[in-house]
Amino acid sequence: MKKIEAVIRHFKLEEVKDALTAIGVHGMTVSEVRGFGRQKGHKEQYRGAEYTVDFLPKVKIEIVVDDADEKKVIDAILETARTGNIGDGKIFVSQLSEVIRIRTGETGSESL
Amino acid sequence: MKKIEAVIRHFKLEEVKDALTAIGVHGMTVSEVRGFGRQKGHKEQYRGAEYTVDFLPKVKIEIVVDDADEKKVIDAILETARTGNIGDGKIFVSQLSEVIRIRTGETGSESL
Amino acid sequence: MKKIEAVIRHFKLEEVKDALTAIGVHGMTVSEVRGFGRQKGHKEQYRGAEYTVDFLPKVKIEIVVDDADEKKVIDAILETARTGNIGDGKIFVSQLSEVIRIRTGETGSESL
Amino acid sequence: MKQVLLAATFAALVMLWPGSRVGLSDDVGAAAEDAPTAEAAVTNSSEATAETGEVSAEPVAELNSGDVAWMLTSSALVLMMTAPGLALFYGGLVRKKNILSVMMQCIFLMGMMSVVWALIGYSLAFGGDNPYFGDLSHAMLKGLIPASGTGGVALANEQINFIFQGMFFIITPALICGAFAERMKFSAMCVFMLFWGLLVYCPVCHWVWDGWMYGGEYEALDFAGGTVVHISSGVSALVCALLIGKRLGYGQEPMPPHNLTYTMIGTGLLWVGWFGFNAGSALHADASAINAFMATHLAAAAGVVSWSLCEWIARGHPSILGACSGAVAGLVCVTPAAGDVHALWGIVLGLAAGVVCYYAVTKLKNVFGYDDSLDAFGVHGVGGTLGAILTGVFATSAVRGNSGLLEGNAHQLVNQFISIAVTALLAAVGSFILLKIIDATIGLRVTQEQELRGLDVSEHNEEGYIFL
Amino acid sequence: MKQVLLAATFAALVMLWPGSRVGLSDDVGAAAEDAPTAEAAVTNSSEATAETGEVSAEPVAELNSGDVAWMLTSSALVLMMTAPGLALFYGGLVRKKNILSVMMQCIFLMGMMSVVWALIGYSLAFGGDNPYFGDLSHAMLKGLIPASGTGGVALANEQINFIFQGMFFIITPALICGAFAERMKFSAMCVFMLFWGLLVYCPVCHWVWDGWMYGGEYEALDFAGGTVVHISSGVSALVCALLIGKRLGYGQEPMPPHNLTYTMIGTGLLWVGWFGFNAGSALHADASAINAFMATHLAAAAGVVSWSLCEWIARGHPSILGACSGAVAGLVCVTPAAGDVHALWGIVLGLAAGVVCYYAVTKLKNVFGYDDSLDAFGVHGVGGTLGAILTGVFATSAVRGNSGLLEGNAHQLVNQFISIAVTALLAAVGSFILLKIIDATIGLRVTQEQELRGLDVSEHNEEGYIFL
Amino acid sequence: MKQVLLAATFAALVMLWPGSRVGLSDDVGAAAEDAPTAEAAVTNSSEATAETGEVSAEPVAELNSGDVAWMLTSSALVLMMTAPGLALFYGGLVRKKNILSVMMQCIFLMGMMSVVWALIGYSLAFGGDNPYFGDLSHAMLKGLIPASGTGGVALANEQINFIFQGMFFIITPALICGAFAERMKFSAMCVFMLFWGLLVYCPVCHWVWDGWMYGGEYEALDFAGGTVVHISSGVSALVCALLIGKRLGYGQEPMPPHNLTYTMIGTGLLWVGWFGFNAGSALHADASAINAFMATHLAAAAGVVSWSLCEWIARGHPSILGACSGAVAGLVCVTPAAGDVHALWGIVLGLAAGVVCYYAVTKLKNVFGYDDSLDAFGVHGVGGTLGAILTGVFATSAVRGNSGLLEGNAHQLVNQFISIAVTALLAAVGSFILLKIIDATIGLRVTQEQELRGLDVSEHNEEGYIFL
Ligand SMILES: Nc1ncnc2c1ncn2[C@@H]1O[C@H](COP(=O)(O)OP(=O)(O)O)[C@@H](O)[C@H]1O
Ligand SMILES: Nc1ncnc2c1ncn2[C@@H]1O[C@H](COP(=O)(O)OP(=O)(O)O)[C@@H](O)[C@H]1O
Ligand SMILES: Nc1ncnc2c1ncn2[C@@H]1O[C@H](COP(=O)(O)OP(=O)(O)O)[C@@H](O)[C@H]1O
Repeated sequence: MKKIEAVIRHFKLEEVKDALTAIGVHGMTVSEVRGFGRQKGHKEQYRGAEYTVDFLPKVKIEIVVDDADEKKVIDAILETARTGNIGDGKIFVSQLSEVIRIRTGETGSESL
Repeated sequence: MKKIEAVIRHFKLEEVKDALTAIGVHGMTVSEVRGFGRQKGHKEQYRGAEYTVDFLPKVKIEIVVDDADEKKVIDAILETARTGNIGDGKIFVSQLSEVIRIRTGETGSESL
Repeated sequence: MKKIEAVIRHFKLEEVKDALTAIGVHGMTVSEVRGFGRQKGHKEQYRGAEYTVDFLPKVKIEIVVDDADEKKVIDAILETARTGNIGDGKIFVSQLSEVIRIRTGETGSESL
Repeated sequence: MKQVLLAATFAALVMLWPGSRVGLSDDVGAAAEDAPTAEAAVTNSSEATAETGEVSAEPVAELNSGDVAWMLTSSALVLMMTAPGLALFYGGLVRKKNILSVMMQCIFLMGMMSVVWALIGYSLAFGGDNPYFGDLSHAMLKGLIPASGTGGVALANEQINFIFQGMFFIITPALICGAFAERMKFSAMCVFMLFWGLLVYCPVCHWVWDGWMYGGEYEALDFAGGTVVHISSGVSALVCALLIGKRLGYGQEPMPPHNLTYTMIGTGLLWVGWFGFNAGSALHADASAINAFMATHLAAAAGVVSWSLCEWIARGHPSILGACSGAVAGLVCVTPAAGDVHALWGIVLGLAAGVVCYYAVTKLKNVFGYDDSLDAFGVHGVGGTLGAILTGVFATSAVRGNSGLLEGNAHQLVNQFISIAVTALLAAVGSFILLKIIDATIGLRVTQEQELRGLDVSEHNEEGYIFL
Repeated sequence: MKQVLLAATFAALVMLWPGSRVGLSDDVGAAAEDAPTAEAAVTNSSEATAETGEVSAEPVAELNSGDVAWMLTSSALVLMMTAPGLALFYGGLVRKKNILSVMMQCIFLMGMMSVVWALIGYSLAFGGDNPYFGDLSHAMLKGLIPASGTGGVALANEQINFIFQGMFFIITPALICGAFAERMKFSAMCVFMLFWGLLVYCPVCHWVWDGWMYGGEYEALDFAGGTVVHISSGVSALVCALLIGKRLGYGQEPMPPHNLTYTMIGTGLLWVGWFGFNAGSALHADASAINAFMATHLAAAAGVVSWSLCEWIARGHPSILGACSGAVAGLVCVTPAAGDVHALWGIVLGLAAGVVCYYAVTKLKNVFGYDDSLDAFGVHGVGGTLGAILTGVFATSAVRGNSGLLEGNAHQLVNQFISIAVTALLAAVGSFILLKIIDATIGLRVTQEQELRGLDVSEHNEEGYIFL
Repeated sequence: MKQVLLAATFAALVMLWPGSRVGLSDDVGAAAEDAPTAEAAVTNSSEATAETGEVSAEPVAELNSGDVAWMLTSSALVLMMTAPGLALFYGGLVRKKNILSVMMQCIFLMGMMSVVWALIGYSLAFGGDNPYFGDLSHAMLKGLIPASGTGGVALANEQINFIFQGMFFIITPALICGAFAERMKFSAMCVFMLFWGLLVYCPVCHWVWDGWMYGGEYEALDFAGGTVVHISSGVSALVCALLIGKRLGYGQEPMPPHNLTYTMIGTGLLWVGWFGFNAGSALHADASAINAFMATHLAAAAGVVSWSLCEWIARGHPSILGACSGAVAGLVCVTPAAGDVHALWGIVLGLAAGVVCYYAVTKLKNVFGYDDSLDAFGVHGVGGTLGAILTGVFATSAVRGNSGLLEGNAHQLVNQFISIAVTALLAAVGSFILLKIIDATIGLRVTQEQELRGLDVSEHNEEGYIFL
C-alpha cells in the first residue's frame, strides 16, 4: 500500500478530487497547510511593521492506494493540479506497512 | 519505530485519547482534516447556488510507538473509535527511520 | 529521499525556518497541530464546567530532503527549536519512495 | 364600551387630566405615577377614531417629540438586543457546528413573532379591559393604523406601545433558546414559540402590565419585565431543558464555548441595548428614564465586579465569560426594579445578582444535573426572581411613589411573591403541555446523527465558517 | 434670488406658515405634508445669512430638541448600516481571501464620499431651484457652516439635512460593491464611485427629493430612498456585474460565504439601522416617523418569514442566509413606502419582497448567467423596484395624504413607473459609460493572479484572519 | 453653603437666569455659553433637597425631553465605544492567544470603573467649588439619587452628567490598555486603573471641565475630551509602554493583527459611538450638537482619506488598517474642537490627523523603539495633542463664541499649550509613580511562560476561538 501526499493549490482541489474519483479512488484526506518554497511570498504591512510572509496557503491531500494504482493516481494529480507556474506543489510517495478500516477491522486493499 | 496515523470522528477523540493513555501511550499529535470517502457528504445551499460538500470534518491522530506496541495501540483505537457506521475512518501504519526528542536529543524509544 | 517531520513550538517557527534556509533547504510545508505529551496542559473553566485541555497548539513542519542532507537538517532543527523545557517537541524521519514536482514532473533531488 | 362618543369623551378626559401619564404629551413630573400601560385606556378612543373616521376631541395634547425620539431609539435598541446582541452572546457559547442554528432562531423569531404580534399577539396582551384576558379588539392591527389624518396623539401612543412591546415579544422567546440549544428541531422550536408567545407570554404580559397585577390590590412592581420577560422565559427554559434532555455527550466530552469573543461582543450590545429596555420602559424621556438608566448601568457594572470576584476567590482567576455573565445577571436583576429603586440599590442588586447567579450556574445546575445549555434558567430565571423579590424590598417611594419592605411596606413583597409564583406556574405548566404535545406530534429533538453532525448542516444546509 | 432681503422674508414666511414642515420646529400634525426636502426652500435664507452675517428674521421658530435628537440618532444609525452593518453582511458572503477588500470598500467610501459630499455633492443634490440640476450654491459647505452666532433654525435644518443625506451618499455606492466583489481593482472602484456619486446619485437625488419629481405633476413617492438609493444602486450593480464579468471559477468551484455569522450580525445591524434610514426620513420625531418605524419593522419581519417559507417549501429547509436575505429584501421594499402606507401594507410589502427577491436571486440570476456576486441587483434592484411600484398601489391618504391605485389614484402608479424608468435609465447609462472609460484607462479588474491570491493580500497587503 | 434656604435660592436663581445653561430646560440659543459642568452649581441645591426632603423652588424650569432623549442616547453610544467598539478594535490587533485578555480589560473596566465612579470618582471630578480639587460632596452618590419626588430638574441634570461623564471614566483607562497589551498582569492592570482613574483622570477632568481651566484666565477649549481623555490616556500609555518593556520577540517575530475584520467592525462602532461622545458633549440636542456631529463626521472621513493616501503614496497600496486608523485619528483630533470649529475646519483637522498620526505610528515609534503595542500613544496621545493645539488655532467665534489664533486670539493658543503641558505632566508623573509602586509590589508583567502561552489561557483559563 502506498501513501501519496500531494501539496497543491487551493483552487485546484475540486478538479483533482474529480479526476481521482473518475479513476476510481474512493477516499482521501485533506488538510490545510502553509507552504514555503520557490514561490515568492508577499509582504504584509501593519502600521509601522512589515513582514514577509513566506508561507502561502496550500492544501495537502493524502491518498492511500494499492501499489498498483500509484502511477495512475500520480498522473491524475500531475495533470489536474498543474498550472505551470511556480508554486504548483509536490507529490511525495511513501510505503505503508498496514492499512485498517476502523468500522470493520478489514485490512489491506479491502479497507480502502 | 512505527507511526500510526488514524483518521477518526471528532467526537471520538477524547475517548481514544483516554484509551491510549490507559495503555501507556504518552504522546500523540492531532490535526484537523477533512475526509472524503464512502460516507456521504451533504448539500449546502447559498441563495441560488448549491454545492455538494464531500469533505467532512475529521480528526487525524498520529502516534509514534515502539514496534512492539503497534498492535495494542491499533486495538485500542479500533475499539474506541468504532461506531459501526460508515465514516469511522482508517488507520495507516508506516515505518520511521528515526525519532528524536528535541529537548534532549534522545533518539529511539528513549525519545517517546 | 527523506521526509523529516518536526513538531515544534509556535514561536520557534521563524527561527527554524531561517536556520533551514541558511543551510540551503528550499522548501517546507507547515501545519497547525495540537500536541499531547509530557508537557502539562491547562485547565479551562466555563461557568460550571471544567475541562483539562491536554492538547496544546504546536506547529508541524515537514521537510523533504536528499538522504545526504538528513543530518544537517536535523541538527539545525535541534539547535534552533530547543528551549530545554518540556514540550519542545519531536523529530520523526521516514523514507520516501518518490518525490515529484507537479509543475515540471521532475522527480527525485531535481524536484526539490 | 365601543360607543364612539363614550370613548372619545373618556379619551379627552384622560388626556386632559392634570399630569396625565397617558400620552407622550408634554406633561412632566408625572413620573411617579408613570407606568407602561395606561395606554390601554387610550386604546378605545383611537379605535373609535379608526372606526368612525371622526377626529376625537383632543384640544390640547400634542406629541412630545422628545418622548417619540426616545421611544423609537429605545425600540431600536431593544431589537438590537436580540440581533446581534443575544445572537452573539448565545452563538458564542455553543459549539462551532451549531452556531448558525442559534442565530437562525434569533432572526427567525424576529420575523415570526413580529408578524404574530401584529396579527393577534398585541391584542391578546393589551386589548380590552378584562383583568385576566386580552381580547381581539386590536387583532390585525385594528386601532393601530391611521384611518384618516395621522390619527392624533392617542394613535401615536398606541403605536409606540405596539412597537416597543413588540420588541419584548421577540427577545423573551429568544432567551428560552438558550436552554435547548444544540439539539432542538427547528420546526418544533417554531411551533413551540408561536404558542408559547400567545398562551404564556401574552397572558403574563396582560396580567402584569394591563390586568389584575397592574395597579390595585395585587399590584406587582415590574418596571421593565423581570417577571414578564425573565421569569417567564427562565422558568420555561428550565422546563425545556428537563423535557428535551441532555445533549449527546454532555458531561463526557468537553463542550466549551466555540467563540467567547462573540459572547463578549454580544454582552456589550446587550448592555447598550438594555438601556432601551429599561430606560425605555419609562415610556417618556423623563426623570424616570434617567433614574432607570442610571440604576441599570450601575447594576450591570456591579454584576461584572461581583461575579468576577466570586471566580477570583473560588478559582484564582476571573474569566471573561464570568465577567460577561455577571453583566447580564446584573441587568436581569435590575430589570423589574429600574424604575422603583435609586441607583445605589442598583449597585446592591447587581452585586447580589452576580453572586447568586454565579452559584446558580456553577453549583445548582451541577447538583440537579439538567442540561440548560446556555444557562437561560440560571441567569434569567434565577436573576429575574431575585430581582422581583428585591424590588419588593428596596422600592423607594422617592423614586416613583412605590414603597418596598425597607420602607415598611411588606404588602408589596407579598405581591411580588404572588407575581413570581403565578408567572412561574403559568410558564411551567404552559411550557410543559406545549412541549409534550409537540413531542408527541412532530418531535422535539433532531436525530442523533443530526445532532452529532451539528444543526447548521443538518437543519439548515449551511456552515458557519468556511475558512479555506 | 440671492438678495438678502428677499431670502430672509421668504424664510420668515416659510417658517411662519401654519403647520410648516420646513423646520424642526414644534409644529405637529403636519406629517401628512411632510417630505424630505422642503429644506431646499430654507437653504436660501441660511445662505443669505451666512453670506451677509446678518441674522434673518425668525421671530417664532425654535429648534425642536426632540427632532434634533431623533435626526442625529437616525444619522448615526444610517452610518452604522454601512459600517459595521453592510461591511459584515457583504463581508461574510465573500470568500475568506477577499473579506478585507469588501470591508475596505465600505470604510473608504465612508471617508471619500463624505468629503466629496461636503465639497460638492450636497450642493449638486440639494442646491438651487432648478428642477433638473443642482448648482454650486452649497459647494465647499457654503451656507452649511455658521457665520455668526449659531446660525438659527434654518442653518440647523440645513445642517441636519446635510448630515442625514450624507449618510445615504455613503451607503448607496457601498451597496453596489456587492456586484463586483472579489475582482474589482480598488483604484477603479474609487474612481467609479466618485463619479457615480456625482453624476448618477446626485441628479437622481435632486430629481426625486428636490426637483421635478418632488411635488408637482410627476411627483414620485419615495419616502426614504427606494428609487434614489435602491434602484439606482441595484441597476448600476447589474451593469457592473455584466461589464466586469464573472469571477474566475464561477460556476465551477464552490464559492460559499466564508462567514455566515458575519452576514447574520450584519443583518441585525442593518435592520436596526434601517429604523434611522426610514423613520429618520420623516425628518421629525413625529407621527410620520412612528408610522414609518412600524411599517419598516413589520416589512422586515414579513420578509424573513416569506423568504424562509419559500426555501422551506422548495428545499425542505429554511436557511439562515435566506432569513437574512428576506429581512433585507423586506426592508428594501418598504423603503419608498414607509411614510405613505400603514403597517398592514408593510406586512404585505415584506411578504411580497421575500418571495420576489427569492426568485430573483435563485432563478433569475441563474437564467441570465451574470455573476452579481452578492446579489446587489437581485435584492436592491428588484426589491427597490417592487417597493416603488407597490407604493403607488398601496399609498393610503390617511397616512400622509398621498393616495395610490387602491384608493383610485392610478396617476400615482404611472408616476412611480416614470421615476423607476428614469432612475434605472440614468443609472444604467451612467454606470455603463463610467465603467467603459475606466476599463479603457486604468482597468476594472485585478490580474488573474491577484484574483486567485485574493484581494486582501494582493490589493492591501493584509490578511483578514491570522489564527496561528 | 449647605443651608437649605441658600441653596434653594441659589438654584432658583440659576434656573431662572436668562439663557441659563444649567438645566436641560427649553432655552435655546444659549449654546454659545454652554459647557459641560455648569451643573456643579446645581449640585448643592439638589443635595440640599435630598437631605431635607423639601422641594426646592423651581417655578419654571422643566426637563426638556429632547435633551434627555439625546443625552441618554449619547451615553449609550459612548458605552458602545468601549464594548463592543474598542474591544473589537484593540482585540483584532493582538495575536489570537491574547484576544480575550484585551476584551476582558474592557468589560472589567466597564464594571469596576463605573462602581468607583459612583462611590467616589464623580465626586472627585465634579464635586465642590475648589478649582484644584474635587471634594467628597457627591461620594456614595450623594445628591445623585432622589430623596423625594423625582427630584426636579436639577437632580435630573446632575444624574445626566453623572451618567454621561461616567462613560468617559470607562473608555479613557480602556484606551491605555493598548500600550501594555499582551503582557500586563490582569491584577496589576486593575490596581493601576483604579488609582489612575482617581489620581490622574479625576483631577484633569476637574481642572478642565470644572476647575481652573474652565472659564477664566486659563480657560482651555476642550469640548469633548481631547485633553481629558486622549492626552491623559495617550501620555500614560507611553509611560506604560516604556516601563513595562517590549513584548517577548518584539522586532524578531512577526506579530500581525490576528483579526483585522474585528478592527474594522470596531472602527465602525467607534465612529458611530463618537457621535455620542462629541455631539453628546453639547449636553443638549441643539445647534451645538449638530455642529459637533457634522465636524466629527467629516473629520473622521478626512482622516480615512489622508491616512490612506499617505500609505498609497508611500507603499503603493492603501490598507484597511490604515483606513481604520485614519478614522480614529481624525475622531481623536476633532474631539477637543468639535464644539468650537465649523465643519470645514473639521475636514482640515481630519486631514492633518491622518498624516501626523501616520508618521507617529510608522516612523516615530520605530525611531524611539518603544513597544506601544496598539499605538495608544501614537494615535491618542499624538492625535489628541494635535487636536488641542489646532482647536486653539481654528476656534471660530461664530460657532460657540470662542476665538482661536486665526481670529487673532493668540491667548487661546497659549492656554491650549498650558492645558496640554499640565495634563501630560500629571499623566506622566502619576502613571510613572503608580507603575513603579505596582512593579515593586505585585509586579507589572506576567511570567515569560505565561506570555508565550498567551494571556487568555494563562490569566483567564479560557480560549477565544475553539474551532474544532
Ligand atoms: N523540500 C520540501 N519539503 C516539503 N515541502 C516542500 C518542499 N519544497 C516545496 N514544498 C512544498 O511545495 C510547495 C510548492 O513549492 P515551490 O517551490 O513554491 O513551487 P514548485 O513546486 O512549483 O517549484 C511549497 O509551498 C511547499 O508546501
Ligand atoms: N483511500 C484513502 N486515502 C486516504 N484517506 C482515506 C481513504 N479512504 C478513506 N479515507 C479517510 O477515511 C475517512 C472515512 O472513510 P469512509 O470511506 O467515509 O468510511 P469508512 O472508513 O467507514 O468506510 C474518510 O473521511 C477519509 O478521511
Ligand atoms: N508518541 C508520540 N507520537 C506522536 N507525537 C508525539 C508523541 N509524543 C510527543 N509527541 C508530540 O511532541 C510534542 C512534545 O512532546 P512532550 O512530551 O510534551 O515534550 P518533550 O518532547 O519535550 O518531551 C507533543 O505535544 C506531541 O505533539
